[in-house]
Amino acid sequence: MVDLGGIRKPISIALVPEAEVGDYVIVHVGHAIGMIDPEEAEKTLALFAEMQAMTGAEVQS
Amino acid sequence: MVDLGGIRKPISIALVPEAEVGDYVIVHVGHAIGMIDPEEAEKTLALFAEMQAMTGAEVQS
Amino acid sequence: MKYIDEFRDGELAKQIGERIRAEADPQRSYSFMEFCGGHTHAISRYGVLELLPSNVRMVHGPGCPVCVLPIGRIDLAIRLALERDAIVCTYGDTMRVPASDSLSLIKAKARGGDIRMVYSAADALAIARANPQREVVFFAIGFETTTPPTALAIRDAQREGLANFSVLCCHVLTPSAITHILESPEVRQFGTVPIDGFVGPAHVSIVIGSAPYDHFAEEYRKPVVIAGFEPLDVMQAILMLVRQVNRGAAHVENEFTRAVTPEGNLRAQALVSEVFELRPSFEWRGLGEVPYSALKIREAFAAFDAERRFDLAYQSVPDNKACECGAILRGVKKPTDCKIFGTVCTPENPVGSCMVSSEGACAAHYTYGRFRDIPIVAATATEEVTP
Amino acid sequence: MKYIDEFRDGELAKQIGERIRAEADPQRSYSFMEFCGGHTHAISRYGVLELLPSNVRMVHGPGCPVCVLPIGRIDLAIRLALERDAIVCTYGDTMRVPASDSLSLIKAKARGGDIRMVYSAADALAIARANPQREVVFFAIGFETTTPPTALAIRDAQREGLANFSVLCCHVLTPSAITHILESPEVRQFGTVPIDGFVGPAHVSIVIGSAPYDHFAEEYRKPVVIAGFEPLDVMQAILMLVRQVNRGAAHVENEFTRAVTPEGNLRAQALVSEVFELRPSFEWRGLGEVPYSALKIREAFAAFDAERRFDLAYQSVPDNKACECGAILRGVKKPTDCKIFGTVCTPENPVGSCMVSSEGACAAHYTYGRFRDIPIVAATATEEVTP
Amino acid sequence: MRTEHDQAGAGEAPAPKPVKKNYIRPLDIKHGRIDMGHGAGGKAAAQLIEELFLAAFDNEFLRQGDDGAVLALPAFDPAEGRLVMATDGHVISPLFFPGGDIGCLSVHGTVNDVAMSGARPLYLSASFIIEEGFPLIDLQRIVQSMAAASREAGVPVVTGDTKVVEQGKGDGVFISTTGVGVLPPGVSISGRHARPGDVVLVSGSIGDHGVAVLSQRESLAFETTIQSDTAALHTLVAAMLAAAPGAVRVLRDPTRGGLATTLNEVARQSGVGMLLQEAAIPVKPQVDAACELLGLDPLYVANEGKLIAVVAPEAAEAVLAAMRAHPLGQDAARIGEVTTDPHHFVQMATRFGGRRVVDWLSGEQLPRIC
Amino acid sequence: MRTEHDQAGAGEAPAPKPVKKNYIRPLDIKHGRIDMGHGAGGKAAAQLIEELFLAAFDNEFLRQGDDGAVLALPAFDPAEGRLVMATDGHVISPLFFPGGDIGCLSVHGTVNDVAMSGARPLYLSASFIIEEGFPLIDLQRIVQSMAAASREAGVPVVTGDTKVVEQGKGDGVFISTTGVGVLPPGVSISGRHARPGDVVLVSGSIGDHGVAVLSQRESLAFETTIQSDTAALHTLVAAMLAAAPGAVRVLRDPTRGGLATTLNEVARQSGVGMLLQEAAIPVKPQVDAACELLGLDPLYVANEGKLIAVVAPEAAEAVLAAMRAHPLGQDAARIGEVTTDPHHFVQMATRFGGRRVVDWLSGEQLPRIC
Ligand code: SF4
Ligand code: SF4
Ligand SMILES: [Mg+2]
Ligand SMILES: [Mg+2]
Ligand SMILES: [Mg+2]
Ligand SMILES: [Mg+2]
Ligand SMILES: [Mg+2]
Ligand SMILES: [Mg+2]
Ligand SMILES: [Mg+2]
Ligand SMILES: [Mg+2]
Ligand SMILES: [Mg+2]
Ligand SMILES: [Mg+2]
Repeated sequence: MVDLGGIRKPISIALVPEAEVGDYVIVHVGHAIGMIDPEEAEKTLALFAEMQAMTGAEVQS
Repeated sequence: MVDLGGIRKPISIALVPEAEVGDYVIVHVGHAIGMIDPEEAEKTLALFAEMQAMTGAEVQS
Repeated sequence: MKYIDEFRDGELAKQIGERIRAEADPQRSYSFMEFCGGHTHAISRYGVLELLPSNVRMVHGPGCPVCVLPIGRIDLAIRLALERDAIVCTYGDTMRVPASDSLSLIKAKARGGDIRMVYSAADALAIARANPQREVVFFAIGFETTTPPTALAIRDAQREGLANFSVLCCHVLTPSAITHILESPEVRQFGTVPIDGFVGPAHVSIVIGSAPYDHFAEEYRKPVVIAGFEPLDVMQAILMLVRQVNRGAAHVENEFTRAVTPEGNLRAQALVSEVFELRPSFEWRGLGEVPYSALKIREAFAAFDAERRFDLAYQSVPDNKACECGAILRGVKKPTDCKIFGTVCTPENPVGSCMVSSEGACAAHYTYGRFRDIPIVAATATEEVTP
Repeated sequence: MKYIDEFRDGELAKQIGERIRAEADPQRSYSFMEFCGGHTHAISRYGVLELLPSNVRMVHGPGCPVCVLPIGRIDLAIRLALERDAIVCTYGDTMRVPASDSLSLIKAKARGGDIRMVYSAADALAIARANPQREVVFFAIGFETTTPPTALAIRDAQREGLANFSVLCCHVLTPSAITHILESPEVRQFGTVPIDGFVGPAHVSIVIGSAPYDHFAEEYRKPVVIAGFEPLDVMQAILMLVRQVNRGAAHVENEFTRAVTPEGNLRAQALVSEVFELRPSFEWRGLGEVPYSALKIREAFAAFDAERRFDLAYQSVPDNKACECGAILRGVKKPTDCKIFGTVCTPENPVGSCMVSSEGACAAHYTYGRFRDIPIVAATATEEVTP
Repeated sequence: MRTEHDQAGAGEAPAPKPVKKNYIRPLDIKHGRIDMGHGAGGKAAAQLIEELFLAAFDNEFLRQGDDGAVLALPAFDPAEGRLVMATDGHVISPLFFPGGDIGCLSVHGTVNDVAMSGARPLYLSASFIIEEGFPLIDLQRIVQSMAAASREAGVPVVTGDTKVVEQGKGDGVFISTTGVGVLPPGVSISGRHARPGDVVLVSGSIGDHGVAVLSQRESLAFETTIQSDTAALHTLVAAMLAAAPGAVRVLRDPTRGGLATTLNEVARQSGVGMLLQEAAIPVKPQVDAACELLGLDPLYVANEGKLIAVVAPEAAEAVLAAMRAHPLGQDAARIGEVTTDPHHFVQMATRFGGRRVVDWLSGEQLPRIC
Repeated sequence: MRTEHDQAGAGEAPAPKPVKKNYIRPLDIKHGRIDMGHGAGGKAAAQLIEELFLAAFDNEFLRQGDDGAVLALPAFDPAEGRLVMATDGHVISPLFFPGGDIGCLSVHGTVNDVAMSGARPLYLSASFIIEEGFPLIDLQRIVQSMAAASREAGVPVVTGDTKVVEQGKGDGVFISTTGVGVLPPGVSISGRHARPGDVVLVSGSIGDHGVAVLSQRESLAFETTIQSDTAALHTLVAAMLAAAPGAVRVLRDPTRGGLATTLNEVARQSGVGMLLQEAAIPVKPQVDAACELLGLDPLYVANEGKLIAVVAPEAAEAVLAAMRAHPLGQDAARIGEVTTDPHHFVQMATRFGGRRVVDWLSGEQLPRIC
C-alpha cells in the first residue's frame, strides 16, 4: 500500500522486500522498483540550494 | 419456402418430402408436418355450406 | 390466406351456432373437453363461446405444452444456463413459466443465463454450429407435433458430428394424457367431471393419425371429433359431438380430413421412434407422475441427451399451494375457482403455468374472457343470438 | 508530495538555468541526448527548454518504450486478439501505436478483439485467473524497468500452474540501444550528430545500477549523467554535463543518488535473469535489427511464452515511408523535419510511433512545444530569462 | 355442478362473481431485476414507471401521463401558448429495416409524441450512444437519414451529444431524441379526455412497422414487401384539428405494444372502456399472414406512422374525412367507440361474431422493434 | 547543422518555419469504425461531430457550437426571452461513485449545459436505456438520486422514456437527459464571444469528479477521500450574471476532456488564444497525487460541478467576488487570459517557469467518467 498525498493504492513490493512502512519507494507499473534514500535526497537538494546561493551571489555582484 | 398471403419463409420439408411447389402444407415450429388435401378441404367447406342451407331453410320456415 | 380465411367466416359461424342450438337437447347439458391448447386459444380469441347455447360447455384440457411442464424440469434448464454456462434454447412461451426460487427462464436470463428464444429446433442447431466452444442445449417441449422436428435436429447433429449440441427432452404423449384424465378418480369414480366427448387434437393428429383415438371411444365410451384449429373447425366439431351424444354414439370422427389421415405422417413417426423411446414415467404439472406418457432419447443418441451429458437428476418440486392448475388441467376446476386468479396471478406475474401461454386455460380466460365474469360489463356486452 | 514537489521548484529552476548559462561556453554548442522518454516528457511538460541557453540543445533518444516497438510486433498482438481469440492485455499507450492494415490495438478492439488496458502485469495475471476458459496474453513492452514485474508475473503464473497465461515478450535493453546509436554511421563516421553527452535513465538505472554506463563513457568518450525524472533533476544533470564537457571529461556521474546505486536492484536483476535470457537479435523501430538488444523467455518458462505457445513467426514490416521516426530516434532528425508532422501525423491519427506516447519525440513536441515553431505566437510567448 | 363450469357457457346468467380489485403484485424492488418484459411497453412497463419512476419524480407534468408533457413557460404570456416536451429512446434491432432505419425513426417517434398533444413540433435534440467498433459508414447513413427526416418534417436537430461505450456494452447505436413544440392556446388533447360515446379512429393499417422489422431478424427471416410506416404525423394532426376544432380529445401513436396497449392506456387514463370492431380495423393481408406464421396478434405489433384518435361523436365524420384527405391518413377508419366500464376493459367484437377482451400486452411479444 | 536541431533550444531565433495549415486527416468514413477515442471528448470527438453530424444536420442552431442551443419560439414574443435546449447522454462506469451516481449526474450535467447559456433551466426529460438483469434496487437508488437532484435544483423531470436492452447490449443503465430553459432578453453568452484581453476564471478546484470515479474502477482501485464535485450550477451562474450584467462572455462546464479541452473549444470557437498560469489553477493535493500515480494530467480530468467563465477584464473582479460568495464558487480563481493567436493555442506558463501548449485531449485519457 503506497500513500501519495493522501491517495492510497496497493502495490507489489516483491522487488524491494526490504521496504518497510514509512519508507519512500519508486513505483513503476504497479510495482515498487527501488527505494528512496532520504539522506541522498537531502544531499541533492542541498546541491540545488548551494547553486542557488552561488547564482544569488553572482546576481548580487 | 412457404408463401402465406405474400409472406415467404424458408421452412424444412424433411418431414413431408413429398411436398411440391404449389402444395399447401401445415407448418409447425418451422417444419411442414403435413399436407393439406384440397379435395378434403373443399368437402369440409361444402359441409359448412350445407349447414348454412339447412339453417337458412329453418330460419325461413 | 387460402385454407385459413374460409375457416374463420363469421356468417358461417352464426349458422353453425344456430344449428348446434337447434340440435342440442335443451333438457340436458353437454360438456366437451378440447384437449389442445390450440383449440383453447381459438375458442377464446374468436369468441366461440358466445355462439354456443348455454347448455354446451367447453372444458379446457391439458393440451397446452407449456402448462404441463413441471417446475422441476424448468429448474433443470435454468441450472444448465446459470450453473453449467450452457446456451439454452427454447420456444417462446417456455421463457415465462414460473420455476423455483421465483425464477423463470426469462428471469434467469436477466441473471446472466444465456437463454435464447428459438422459432424451431433447427435454429438451436444453427446456434450450436455458430458457437462451437459453448454447450448448446435445446430445451425441447411439446406433444407429438414438436417431437419430429426435435428428432430431426438430433439426427442431423449426429450426422454432422456436432459435439456441443444436446437436447433436454420433455416431449410428452397426447394419448397417455387423455387416458390419465379418463382414469382419474374425479372422472371415473365420482363422476364430478361430466366429460361427454373430446374435441380431438389438430396438429397432433396430423402426425399420429386418427387411429390412436379409437381406443378411448371404445374403452371409455366417449366420442372424439378431431378438429382443425380454425374457429369454424371447432364449431363444426362441437356440432358433430352433440350429434354423437344425441345418438348415444361414441366413435372417432374426423372433421379435419384436409390434413389428418387415419395413419398420420408415417415418416415423422418412423423418425421419432428412431430417435426416441418411451419413458417409463414422467411428471406432468397438474397430473403428477404419468406412466409411459413421455419420450426419452435412445441409447444410440445418448451423446445428444442433455440429461446424460450433464448427469442431471430430476427433482420434483410442488406447485404453489394456491395454484389450481392441476385441477384445471384435469377439467375439474375452472380458472375463476382459483383464489388468486387475476389478482396475484396475472399474465405479467404468472404463479401457475396455465397463466403463461395464451393457450393456457387461465391466461386464455384472463386475456380474452374475463369480461364475462364481470356483471356490469356483461350487461351491455353480451350480444347473444337469441332465437 | 514529498520527494516530488521539491524537485519541481520554479525558483531553483531559474537559478540552475542561470548557472548553466553562466558556465556554458558561448563559443561552442552543447548537444545532449536524453535517452529516456521520461526525460523527454519532463522537458516538454515543464518547459525546461526555455530555461536553457540557446547553445545547449537536447536531442530526444530512443528511450520511449512505445516508440521503439516495430510494427511487426504489434501485428502479432493484434493477430492474437483477432485470429486466436486471446484476451490481449497491454499498457495504455501501446493501444494507439499504428500497425499494419491501418490497424492499431485500439482499432482491433473496435473490430471485436478483446484487448484490455492494464496498469500492471499483475492485472493481466488477474484477468487470466478470472477467465480460465480463455487464453490471456500479456503484451509486455518496455526497458529494464518494466521487465522485473513481467518476470514476477511469469514466475507467479508458473507457481500457480496458470495454464492460460502467456507473455508476448518485447522487453528491450537500454545499453544495447545506446551502443547502437553510438555505433551508427551518422555518429561514428560522419559526425553529423554531435552528441556531447547523455542524460542517463532514471528508472532503468534504479534497476541496472550506474555501472553499465561506465563502458560508454570510456569507450566512446561521452559523459553520462544519470538523472531523476523531475525537471530539476534534468536541469542539474545538464549543468553537470556542461561541466564535464568544459573539462573534457567523460565519466559517469549520478545525479539521482537518492534512488540509483552503482549495482542497482540485485533482486530484480536476479529475477529477470531467472526468467529471461538474451535474444540474439531484435528489431527496433527506427534502429532496425539490433543484436543482443532484447530479452526472450527462457526454456524453463516456455509454457508462458506466447511466441512458442501460439507458434508465432515474426514478420518485419517497413514503416510508413514519410515517417522519420527512425532518424528521430537516432537523434539524426527532429520532428519538424518530418513532412507530415502536425498535418497528416497528429496524436489523434499517429502515423509513426513517436507521435503516440507523450514520451515520444513527435508527440511531445506537438503537444507541448509546437508554439515555438510558430512565429506569431513565439513573438509574444517567449519569456526568456535574458541576462 | 353447473357453477363449476360457468365460464364455459355464455348464457343462463349464473350470478356472476363480483370483480376482484384490480390488484397486481407490487414490484419486488429488493430482489427484482429488469427483464425484457419491462421494456416491451405492456403492463410490466407501466408498473415499472408507476411504482419506480413516478413514485420518485412525482410532479404535475409527469402525472399527465401522456407521451409528451404540456408545460408552462414562466417568462412568457400563457395566452400565446404552452410548451410541449417529449422524449424517446430508440434501441431498435436491426438498425436498418425495410422502409427506414433508427435514424428517421428517432425523428418521427419524437415528432409524433410532441404532435400527439396537438402541439406544433419545433426543435429536436439527439443523444447518441454508440458502441465501439460501429462502422462510420453505417453511422453516416443513420445520421443522414435522420437529417433528411428532420428536414422533411421541418423540425431541426438543434443540439446533440455523442457517447461511446465499449464493445459489448451497447448495441450499435442508441438514439434518444427529445422534442419541443408549442401548443396553441385552446387546444387540450390528452389520454385523459376520452368520454363514453366518443368515437375511436385509426389513421391507417396497423402492424406494418413491426412486421417489417421482424422480417429482418436473423432468427425469423422471412420475405415480405411490407415496409415500415415510419412517418412524421404532425401535419396530419394539424389537418385533423383544423377540421373540427375542439372535437379531438385524444391522440396517440400506437408504437410499442401496438394498438391494443395504446387503447388500454387511454382507457385507464380516462377511466372508460372501449368496444372495437375487429372487422373495421385495417390490417394489410401480408401483416395478417406474417402474424399468422409467427403466432403474433397484429393488435400488439408496433406502428411508427399511425395514430389513433378519440373524437367527439358529432365530429367523427369530419375528422375522418380530413384524415382521408391527408396522404398519411388515406386508409383511416372508424374502429370503435368509448364505453362506460369501471374495469376499463378494451373489448372487441370479433369478425367471427364473438367478443373478447383486448388486454394490455403482457410480457414481451416482440423484442426491440422501436 | 544548427537548424536541424532548432526545436531543442529556445533562443537565437532561427527563422521559424511558417505554420502548416491546421489540416487533419478527414474521417475515413468508408473503412473507419468508432473507437473509444471518439467518445473521450477530445479532438477525435470534435472531428466526428463536425464531419459526420454537423455535415448532415447543418443548421444555424447546431452551428452555435455550444452545449445548449438558443432557440426562437415562433408563437411567442421574442422580447420576452428565448428558449434554450441542451442534451447529454450519461454512460458513466461505475454507476455509483464517491459523491454521486449516474442519477444526480444526469440532472446536473444537463441543468449545467442549459445554465451555461445564461438561461434559467426549467424542465428536464429523461430517457433510460436499461440492461436486462439490472437490479431494481439499484435502479430505484439512481432514480431517487435523480429526483432529489431535480428537486434541489428546482428543475422537474416532466417526461421520460424507458427501454430495455438484452444483457450484453447495454451496461447497467444509460440516461439521456434533455433540458429546456428560458434565456432572459439581453443575455448573450457563447463560446464564440471570448476576446483578447478577457479574463479566464474557474469556479473551483479541477479534476475532483474524474479522480473520484477512477478510484472506484476495479482495475485502478485506489483509496482517496476525494468526492465528485457533481452539482447544479445555475444559481452560481445567476449570481455571476447579476454581479456584472453583460460582462460574462463565455460560460462552460469543463466535463469530458477537462479544463484543457474546454478551453481549446472556446479558443477555436472564438478564434483566439489563451495563456494560463499553472500556479493559479486550483487542484486539490489528492487530485494532484492521484494524477501523478496514474500518469494523468489534471487539466484533462472531468469535472461535473465546475464552470469556466471568460469575462470582460474590467468586470473580472466583480464576477470573481460573486463566485466566491456562492457556496459552489468559494475556491474560484483567475487562471489566465485570452490572447490574440491565429493558431488558437491554449498555452500555459508552468509553475516551473517554462511554457507549454495545453492541447486538446487526444485519444482516450479516461474512459467513461461522465
Ligand atoms: S390463476 Fe394462476 S395460480 Fe390460479 S390456477 Fe391459474 S395459473 Fe394457477
Ligand atoms: S511526425 Fe509522425 S510520421 Fe513524422 S516522424 Fe514523427 S511519428 Fe513519424
Ligand atoms: Mg416519448
Ligand atoms: Mg414515442
Ligand atoms: Mg454533451
Ligand atoms: Mg454487441
Ligand atoms: Mg407515443
Ligand atoms: Mg449537452
Ligand atoms: Mg454536458
Ligand atoms: Mg416513450
Ligand atoms: Mg454488461
Ligand atoms: Mg457542457
